[in-house]
Amino acid sequence: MNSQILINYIAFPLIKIAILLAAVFTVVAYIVLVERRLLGFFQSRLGPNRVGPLGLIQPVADGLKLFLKEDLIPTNANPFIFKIAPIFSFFPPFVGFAVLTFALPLIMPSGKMHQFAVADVDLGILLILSLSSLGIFGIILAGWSSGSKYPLFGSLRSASQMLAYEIPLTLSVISVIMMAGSFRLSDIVTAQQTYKFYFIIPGIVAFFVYLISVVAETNRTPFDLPEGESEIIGFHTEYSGMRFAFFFMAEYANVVLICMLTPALFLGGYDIPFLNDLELYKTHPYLVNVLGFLSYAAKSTLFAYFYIWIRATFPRYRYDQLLKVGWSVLFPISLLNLFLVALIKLFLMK
Amino acid sequence: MSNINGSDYPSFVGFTKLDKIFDYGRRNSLWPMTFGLACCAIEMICAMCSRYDMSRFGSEVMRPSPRQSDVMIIAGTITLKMAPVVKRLYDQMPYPKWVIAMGACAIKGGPWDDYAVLQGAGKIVPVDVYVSGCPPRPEALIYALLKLQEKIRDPKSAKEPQFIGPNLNEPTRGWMAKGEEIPEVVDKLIKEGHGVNTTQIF
Amino acid sequence: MQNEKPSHLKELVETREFELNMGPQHPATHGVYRAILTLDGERIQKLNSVVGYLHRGIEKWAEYRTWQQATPIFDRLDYLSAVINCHGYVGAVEKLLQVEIPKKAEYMRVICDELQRIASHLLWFGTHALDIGAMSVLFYGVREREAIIDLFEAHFGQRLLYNAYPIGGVRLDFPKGWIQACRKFLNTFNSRIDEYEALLTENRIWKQRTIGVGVISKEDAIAYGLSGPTLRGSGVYFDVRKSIPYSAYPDFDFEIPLGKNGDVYDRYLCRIREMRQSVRIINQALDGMPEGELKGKVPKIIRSPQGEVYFTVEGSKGQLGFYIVSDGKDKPFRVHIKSPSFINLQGLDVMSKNQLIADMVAIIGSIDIVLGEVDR
Amino acid sequence: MIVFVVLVSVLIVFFSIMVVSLKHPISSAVSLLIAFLLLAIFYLLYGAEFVAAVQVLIYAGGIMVLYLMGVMFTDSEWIKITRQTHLQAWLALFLVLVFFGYFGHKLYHSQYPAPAVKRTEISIAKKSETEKKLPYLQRETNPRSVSVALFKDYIYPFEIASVLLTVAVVGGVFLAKKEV
Amino acid sequence: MAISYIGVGFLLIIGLLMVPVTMILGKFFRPSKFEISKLEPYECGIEVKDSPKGRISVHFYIVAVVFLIFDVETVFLFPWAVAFDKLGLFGFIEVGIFLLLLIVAYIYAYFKGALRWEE
Repeated sequence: MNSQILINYIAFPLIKIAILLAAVFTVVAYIVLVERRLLGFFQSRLGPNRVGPLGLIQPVADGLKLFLKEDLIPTNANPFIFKIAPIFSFFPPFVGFAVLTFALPLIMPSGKMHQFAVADVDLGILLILSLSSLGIFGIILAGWSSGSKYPLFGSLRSASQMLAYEIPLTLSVISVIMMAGSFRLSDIVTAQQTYKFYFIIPGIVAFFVYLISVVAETNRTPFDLPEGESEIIGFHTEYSGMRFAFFFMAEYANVVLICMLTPALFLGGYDIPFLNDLELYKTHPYLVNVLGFLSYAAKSTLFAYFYIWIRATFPRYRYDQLLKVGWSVLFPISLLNLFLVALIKLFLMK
Repeated sequence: MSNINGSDYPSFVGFTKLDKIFDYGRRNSLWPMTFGLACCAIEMICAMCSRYDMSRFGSEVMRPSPRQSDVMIIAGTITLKMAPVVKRLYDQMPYPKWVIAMGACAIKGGPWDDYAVLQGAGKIVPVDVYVSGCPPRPEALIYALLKLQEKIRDPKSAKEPQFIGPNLNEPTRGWMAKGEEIPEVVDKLIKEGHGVNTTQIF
Repeated sequence: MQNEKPSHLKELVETREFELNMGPQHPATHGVYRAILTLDGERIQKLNSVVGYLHRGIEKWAEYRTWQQATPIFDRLDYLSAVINCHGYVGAVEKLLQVEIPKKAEYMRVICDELQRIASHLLWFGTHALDIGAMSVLFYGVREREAIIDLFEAHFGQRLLYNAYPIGGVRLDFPKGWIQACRKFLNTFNSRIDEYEALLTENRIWKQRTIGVGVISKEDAIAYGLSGPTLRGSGVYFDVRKSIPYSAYPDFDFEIPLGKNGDVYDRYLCRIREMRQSVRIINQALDGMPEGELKGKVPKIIRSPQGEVYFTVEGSKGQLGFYIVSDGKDKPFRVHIKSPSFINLQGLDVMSKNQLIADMVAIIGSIDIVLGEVDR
Repeated sequence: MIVFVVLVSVLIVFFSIMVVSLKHPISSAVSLLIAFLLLAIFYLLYGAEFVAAVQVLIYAGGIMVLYLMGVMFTDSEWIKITRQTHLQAWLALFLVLVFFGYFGHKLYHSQYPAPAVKRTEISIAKKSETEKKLPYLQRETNPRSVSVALFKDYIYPFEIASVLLTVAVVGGVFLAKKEV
Repeated sequence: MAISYIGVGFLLIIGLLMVPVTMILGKFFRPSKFEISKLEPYECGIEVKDSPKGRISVHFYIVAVVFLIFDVETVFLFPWAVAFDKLGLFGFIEVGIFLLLLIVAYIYAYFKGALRWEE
């Protein structure tokens, strides 16, 4: 009995976490490389390709270098806050990965079911939302504790930006929750599989609001003001070495998290397009698992590409314009859309 | 093991393999600081851009902040007014750090043997690689980057700089150039905090 | 202690004016320019330009060299348009010596000048867009610039600083096949500009960032002595090529693009259209290229007559003037340069009044300063 | 389970004490933030998942941002001088003891787990159309039960909350705008 | 069930410990050399004269206040959305009234200029 608890509640989660973390770190490291190479192709050049075959060891070299770089704490800084600020930026996206479900449950030969998730909990998407609202502290504290002008400005702008876009983001996610009736990500996907249409169709407005808001939330072009390198040099100006790397990793971990969340919310997650998954699952469970995982990965990659694509294309918004877009365009639209989706759900989606 | 920064980072006697791995990381991820002084900056931009593409060697991540950069490419003339700024920026970079002096002006003042120009970057910061030319071609800069990588891999392979340079075996704050005095005027400027000595127009 | 609080609190809550320093090492100041911004909240109240971080004593340098020896140093003025700088100085000396320049040499000079103008505008275009956040544009701009630099390298033998013209004409004829290569480049270039315009000109974000930003009125622009695209962006018809014609420019048919509002967007459009006009000029010059001598009659050792001379050319940044005083020796007595960047920089304070800090970057980019020319 | 509860409680108390005892306002704010997060974990341990998420969203993600900005907004030097006087400290201690005694008394006489409160029984009564279709909806989850309680049993408080929020927006904006 | 969050808990602990552990580990490998000039705050290579603290525009604060209130509002919408099928039309009307009042507040804040940077 006791050993059963140990296996079920300690060993299994830990194994899952180990696999997840290995995967996440690899993906986060390589999305940086993919971004650099893709940007290279967009800009008619090659991008990093000399370190290892196709430049594949580049992220390792970068990580190693940053790890071995001296760690500076400026004299003006508040050392304690300066040191803990990266923690607040770093852990929210990583914990967020826990609730992602990657495929339909795996049926063991013994008949037991195993979720493809570290913890597929009832809170699901709400957990990710509430954790991502913590990411702002890393930025505010980093900016304040650096004791320098540029980081302070950068952090405050970033804070206001994240506040402005958090509400449209939440509202558009609420419309998805409404359609599914659950916070749980696997339930949201199941709902899409049962209804046989993806939530992007009734929630097309919500989808676009969501897409714009997450780009702003993750501080990427065209909303990359906090690190608008050419204006105010960014909230992590004073950070060096590994501490800076944590901010860097947090940004890309957020991107990866969003890239994996978006398909689950709007594009049916691990649902295989043009196939009736739930029927097929009864006969060929393993096949559906594998294909579902691949389709999820493909959809996520699509969004990752989208992210990089817009980075190569757009200029940057100005601070006040950005707030204006957030508060006076996206907020009303997402609110009205919520009513619209409620009506659709009430009368059309039985 | 004496490395380019002297005793600045710990080396592991007996763990030479580890050192080699570390150096691999260091040399393949040299992030330059966004820092152009004069004409050579244009050729530096060209080296970063489409045709020459320094990013192939993992060096396109231009960091505006000295805190996150590894190599300072001094591209252009250092005037006496700019010298304290260059020095301060160099100081603010964390170890290990490297300097490439690009172009004739950064090597020995270039054509400017006059009252306004510092005669070579080596007088204020320890330079690792000198790139000659006025301005050097982008290929030359990329070659310099490769030379720097070589130097990080095997410090002994690098020749002592041909031009005046700092003593690489001593821990340095950049001032102790071999057989060279600190230019008095720059020293005075920095000591008095006259990096901010300004000529305001309008 | 208790009764002190209110006044203390009031002082704390008020947003005080304070100073923010930009540069000399700042990615958006295009070199070693430094601006001290006095801010009220996020709005700029006053802008103090601090220059001199690249003061190398070019004018003094020239006084210590003979007339011919001094030519290469002016390349380092505005290192993005070395050919035009050289033309300015050489033109001034020629005016002083009253040398007759062969028609062919003039045509060749016009071709190189205009190519250089395109090259300079291309780099401006890239860095300006990069400042506003569109990073890819820089790479496209530089790609085209490389093509021009190839042409220059074939002709002059250098990539950036060419020491382009000797006093009295040009050094060499265009190499074999150069003209065809140039035509080929011009043909592709027009369509490339369309591509760039597709990226930015109608882009909503770009328009929001630039329209109505950094406005300088017609009157102010004239009063501050601005020139070049910065002036023409405000709608003032002044271009040295038309107003004070020099070299072979009267032979060609081209237009001077003008802006309306004098904001960043207008200056951007002016430069883009100017590139198209330059293509037009080069095409005409290539078509009507006369045959003849390359160099006028200039003695090996120049001893100029006593006197003074002022000669201006239209540089890529604006009106570039050379004022030379000669005391009859083999060296100039005084060379003074009226550099467009330095004077255009004066308009910056007016343009940035009451603008946001983020706009600063766009405005600095739009007046296209080159610090080598500002500080000399 | 009980070990975790005790551990988290002790940590909450510790960080709460840090909030009032640390000298630097930002350090206190960070302690408060950590205390809030621990409180969320505390809720989670008792199965109040939704409240835990709300705790993080509102208190940590919203109110703390406001706090931090407020601290950054004023000079921290000034705050250091005007610390509480002794009289206030004694008063606070007295009140703490009173409350502690009251809650201790209540706690002592309470029973755990708490007896179920009678709710409007609609969830069991009839299954909605969607519920038949989507099997997972039949599972009783904490957020759904909170929802039914909020929207069926506590309609008036809920509607009054909206009035309160409106007043808060108007008041906040009005005051802030008046200052400038 | 609290026990189902055990995976989240583990990941949280790992996430929190990652930064300090890496920093402590790195201490053995990275160089560290004390130089006064190195630790000066960065200001584009110029000496810093004044401190930036206490010089923040009031506007950031107003935005935060408005955000907080709308954040509370969205929190009320979560339970509504998740049990929408149960609450049905009744819940829809209920929330409609709730949101209507907040839209009034939003319009007030908007026209008062709290959400615009331009003053």
